[in-house]
Amino acid sequence: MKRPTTIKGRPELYTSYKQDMGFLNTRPKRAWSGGLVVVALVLPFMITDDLLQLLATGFVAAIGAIGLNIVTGYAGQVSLGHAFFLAIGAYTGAALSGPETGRVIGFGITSLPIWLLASGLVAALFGVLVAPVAVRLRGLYLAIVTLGLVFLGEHVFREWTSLTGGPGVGRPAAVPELFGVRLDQDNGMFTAAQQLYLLMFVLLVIFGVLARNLVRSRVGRAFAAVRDRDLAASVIGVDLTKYKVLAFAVSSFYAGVAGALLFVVNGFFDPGSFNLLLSVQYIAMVLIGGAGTISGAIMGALFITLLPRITRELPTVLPFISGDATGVITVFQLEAVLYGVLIIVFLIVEPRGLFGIWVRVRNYWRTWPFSY
Amino acid sequence: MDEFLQSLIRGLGTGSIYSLLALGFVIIYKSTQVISFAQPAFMLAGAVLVSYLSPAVSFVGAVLVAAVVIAVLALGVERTVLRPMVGKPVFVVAIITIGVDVVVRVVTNAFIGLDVRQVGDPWGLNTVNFLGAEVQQRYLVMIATTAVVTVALFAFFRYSRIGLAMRAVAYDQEVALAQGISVGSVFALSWALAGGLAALAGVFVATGAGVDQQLWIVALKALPAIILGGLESLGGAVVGGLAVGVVESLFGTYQGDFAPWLGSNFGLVAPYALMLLVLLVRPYGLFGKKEVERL
Amino acid sequence: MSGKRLGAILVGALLLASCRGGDGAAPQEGAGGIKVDAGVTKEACPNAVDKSKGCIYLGTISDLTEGPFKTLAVPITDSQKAFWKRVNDKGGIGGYEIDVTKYVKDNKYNPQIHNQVYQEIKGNILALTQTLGSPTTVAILPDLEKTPMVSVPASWTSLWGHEEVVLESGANYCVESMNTVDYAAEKMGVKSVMAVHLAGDYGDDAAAGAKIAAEKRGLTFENVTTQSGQDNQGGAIDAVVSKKPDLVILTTGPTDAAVIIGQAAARGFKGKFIGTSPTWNPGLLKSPAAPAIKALYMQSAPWKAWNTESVGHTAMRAALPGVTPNDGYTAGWVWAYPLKAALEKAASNKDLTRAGVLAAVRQLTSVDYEGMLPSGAGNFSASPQDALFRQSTLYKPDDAAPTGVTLVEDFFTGSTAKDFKFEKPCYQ
Amino acid sequence: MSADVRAPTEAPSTSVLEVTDVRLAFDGVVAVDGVSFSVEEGELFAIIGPNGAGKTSIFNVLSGVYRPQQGTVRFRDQNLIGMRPHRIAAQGMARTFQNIELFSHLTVVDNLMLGRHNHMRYGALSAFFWLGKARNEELKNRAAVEDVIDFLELEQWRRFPVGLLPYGVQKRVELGRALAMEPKLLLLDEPVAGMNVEETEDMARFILDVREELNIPMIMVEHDMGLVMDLADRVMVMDFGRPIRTGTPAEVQQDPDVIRAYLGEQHKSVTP
Repeated sequence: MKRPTTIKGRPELYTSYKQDMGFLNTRPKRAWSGGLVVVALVLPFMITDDLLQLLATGFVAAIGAIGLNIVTGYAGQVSLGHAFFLAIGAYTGAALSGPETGRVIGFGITSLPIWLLASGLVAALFGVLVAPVAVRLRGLYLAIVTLGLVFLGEHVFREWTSLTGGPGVGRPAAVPELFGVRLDQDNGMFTAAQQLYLLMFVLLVIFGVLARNLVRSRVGRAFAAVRDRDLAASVIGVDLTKYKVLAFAVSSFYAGVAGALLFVVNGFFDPGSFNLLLSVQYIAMVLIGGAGTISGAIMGALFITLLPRITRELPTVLPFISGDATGVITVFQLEAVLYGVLIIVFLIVEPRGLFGIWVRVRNYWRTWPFSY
Repeated sequence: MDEFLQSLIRGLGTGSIYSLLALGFVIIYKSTQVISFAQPAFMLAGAVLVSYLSPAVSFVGAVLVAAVVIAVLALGVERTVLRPMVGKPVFVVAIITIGVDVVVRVVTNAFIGLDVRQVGDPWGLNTVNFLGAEVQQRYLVMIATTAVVTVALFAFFRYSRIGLAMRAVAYDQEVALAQGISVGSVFALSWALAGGLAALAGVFVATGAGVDQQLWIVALKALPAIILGGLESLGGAVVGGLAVGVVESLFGTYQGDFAPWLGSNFGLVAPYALMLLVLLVRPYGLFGKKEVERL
Repeated sequence: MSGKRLGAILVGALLLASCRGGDGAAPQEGAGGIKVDAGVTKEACPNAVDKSKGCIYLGTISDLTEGPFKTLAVPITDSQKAFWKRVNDKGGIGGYEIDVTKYVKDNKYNPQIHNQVYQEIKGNILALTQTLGSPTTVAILPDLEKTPMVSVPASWTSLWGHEEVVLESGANYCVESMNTVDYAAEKMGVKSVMAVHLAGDYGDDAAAGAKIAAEKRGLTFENVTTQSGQDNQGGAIDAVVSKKPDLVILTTGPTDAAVIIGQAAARGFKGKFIGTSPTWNPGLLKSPAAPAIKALYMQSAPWKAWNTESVGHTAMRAALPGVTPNDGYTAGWVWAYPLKAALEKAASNKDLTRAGVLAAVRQLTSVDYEGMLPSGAGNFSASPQDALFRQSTLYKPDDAAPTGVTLVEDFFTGSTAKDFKFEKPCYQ
Repeated sequence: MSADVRAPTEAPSTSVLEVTDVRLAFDGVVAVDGVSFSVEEGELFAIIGPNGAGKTSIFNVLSGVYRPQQGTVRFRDQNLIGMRPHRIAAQGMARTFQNIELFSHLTVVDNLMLGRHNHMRYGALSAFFWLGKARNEELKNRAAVEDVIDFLELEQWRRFPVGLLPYGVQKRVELGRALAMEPKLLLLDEPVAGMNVEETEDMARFILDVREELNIPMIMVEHDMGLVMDLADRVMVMDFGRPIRTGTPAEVQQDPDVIRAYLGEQHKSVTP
């Protein structure tokens, strides 16, 4: 199409693609992101280790949720199989970095970049293997078939005790060693929790930026096209099979990475961890955060990770609840009920999720000196 | 041969439990396009309720009362929690049903107490000679009950006014609405029916040893069943449930001898393997219909 | 943002590091010249008997709502509350009273949650009076060792024999199964044994013990893994019925056990079942499987049931008026004794710091269980091999008994367990 | 109005598209039968006929959504039968839809950028890192998209999710998405259906611009007879899945079979 490129007086449109298509294309976005990064970097010196560990776990969950969001939120393929891919990553990472002489399989490769990448790749490989079945299915069929993966995976992990340690016994998680420094051990300057928090934060930023790049690229647009109207997408030249498989591969890669890191904070995991509930939690993260946005996935992951802690704190301000373990409604049952109630209420009030709330807040401030 | 027949009937017995559960899932799915993850909680609640009622009003009375009470409970949940979500993305609604499941199950657990509770059924573990094989009476009762329930449901959907309305809604919500059918009532009724079916299934599970708080896990077996049968097909749900039960049972009996390399208890995941195989050939399940895409 | 400004903020943050609340407290001088650090306060406990005394906080992490062991966890937790109240009523320990109510957390039997709630409370407690489950406890074990935080398990796995910070009581599953097989071989003439068990430390440990004993005696042995869930027992039942062992060692949950026993009997199985204590629940006596259970089932146990006449049992029943009898209470009560002994020892050493409590544990050559375990039990100073407690008991179902079982065989040690070299956890 | 109507009997070598004897049936119900036609370079070929005549089915055959039981489709000397839709699109066939098939959650710019999907040459790996290739390709193609935006006067809607736009604008965006593909043949399925008079006139202007400035051959399915008779070089009339007459608008308008099939017995002539 060859038409003169400078008709009419709209100079900014033609000089600003680069800026318009930039990563953080507005001033408020840059200001917010910068502010959040500073807060995140200051936090480990402000709050206690138990909260840091929780946040570190939340950051890892966010990496996993971003992955699920790519296949589910962007490409529209609802997967309940995320726990399976998390497990693949967790066992790849743990086996590669575990001691060679231990009770369970280990290769002694403790360098974090190596086992982390390997975990992602192995999980992605499984994603690609599964995809040919998955691309033929839609909606709930796909959801339940991927759920089948979780059950079959659980069976394999239960049986393969030399890898997993067996149910109820388990094995140590991956060993986080970076340039010869064990990050899961206190050293003179930082506690283990501080180090792991910072590690997970940096990794989240890296994987978040990469994912953001992907979804604003032609690949990301193709995912969205497949999600919104797959037949129309194919008619304009998007190879449905290729992009569905790609979405599964990328999603599984993220799941593998997250899985390898997920239990590093805990240091220990067993095959029972990778069940339907875990998959459902990740779906909840994506939906509560807001499907189809990277920041939504992060918010959702933090929300779901912190929710149990919040529900543990809430009853302490309600004086009529006793701390007894018995009784018709104990404080512990109240916590469990609150978890369910908060999810219900939240989704009824704001079905577009935390990202929806954020958009509303942002729109409210639109007239603020920062013009959006 | 006895061994095979026994295994088969056990499979059909537990399979009929899965069928009842699967019917509930499919009824809700057909009218609302949502998979209700609250079904496990209703199932547990039904069994617990029967354990409280049966000493007072006899087992059969307790089952009937419990099925109605759980149906009303499910209907209430639909009216209060799910109603505001009509028209919202189905997966968001599905997550809400998980919230419902947590709440109902935790409250129900509080009523189980420390001891395993009994539902007080008259069959116990008594056996009867059936075609030359000793089979437990309760399995035959389960199979018969499921058959009766299935026939009743089919008659209901075919001949009753409200049943026809439900089918209309399942076929096309907007057209049904235009025909003056109250789609809201259909949603509520489908939840009620599914709740009642879940309660019945819960009681059957508990006939062997009693009610403990892990009972709800059985409900997950309905998931491969509905996929095998096809999400939109009531008949498929019944067949899928029976297939899952039989596959599980036969694998339990024979896999150890014929394919030990599959690992112990492979029978419990065999339905999922079967489901994957079926979907490779038929992506819409055995009885599901392929949608024709229109541009 | 300029690099300079970022740098300034980072420096500020580093300075703030010193303001961050610490997780451990520096040792200090407490009441009566006793050295204390974390989890011990000069202020009285929230529900103190004597407001002038200080308070020792103990944590509880248990399976209180949704997990598979809730029906044991709740009585264990309540029983320990009563146990420590009795200690307080009798004057506390070293000028302190003990609180076990403020830091109670639910782990939902999930290792990750277990770790999270442990991290939440660990700064405020001196020790754990209960950490339920072994995969859950293993998830915090490195931290327990590092802190050091002495803890009382609510499980009987043989792993604990090797962990210094863990104060186990009674025979572990491995030893219990050895004794069971020895008993069955000698008293019942059993020739073949099958272990039907859940996967994991609980079932695997018992199966390992049964196997060791069976091999030593030249009995045939079969190992069958099953999964919890009433509809999931088909494979196990098929195995029992087709292999027809003389004895089945069960390590499952109560309803699983009832399904297996009931259905195997219905299909003509005539052999015996002996289950470890978590296979039992008094509610089973009302189940359809009750006739089969009464005919075929016995229960092995690490100690004696609720209605036993001993000083400890009597005190327990008195401290828990009006409850439904359940041996979860018995277990919680027995498990608390070694921690009480350790605290008393530490107090008399004038060192109630965490390290001081661990040091006191190592000085315990025996614990006074007030007759609930035989004298000599509770040796934490010797090597695992020497300290291992090797006696267990056997019960049978009985409608008349408060918890549904009566004693068949008092504390005994079979020949296998007696000679057993305990070098590592049996299931590994 | 353009008058340079090409003769229908030009040499086949210049044909962009040749459809020969296509038959399509669903479970025995015949949708299209015996359809043959060709489209020449720069030509605007229209297909008309009553509802259910099989017009859209022909489009679906051309773009690979349906596979006909019989017949051939040659597009720039390539056989299209059996080729999957995205491959056909890559050959240079673009289309719009009767019921708008835009990606409603995406903005106008993103919808148009999707039209450029096959013109961007970079993969997932460069996308992750957004360096060099990915970035350059995006910028270059964004410029091409802006050309389309200018061409179709979509400037003010650029950032809106298309689901929020007025109907007429959505139709225009869909045309834009097809144009962004730089097609060798453009299929327009009822481009002015449901539009008001002004919107119809705008669209007609754009279609003419496409032909005259971009010189892209087009096939148009349309019910608006005025538009068809004004714009089309040749018209094929269909009824019950069969073509009944192909020719210039003037020829077709006079054909008694067409008048009977299309407008019923009473009408003597087709008037715009």
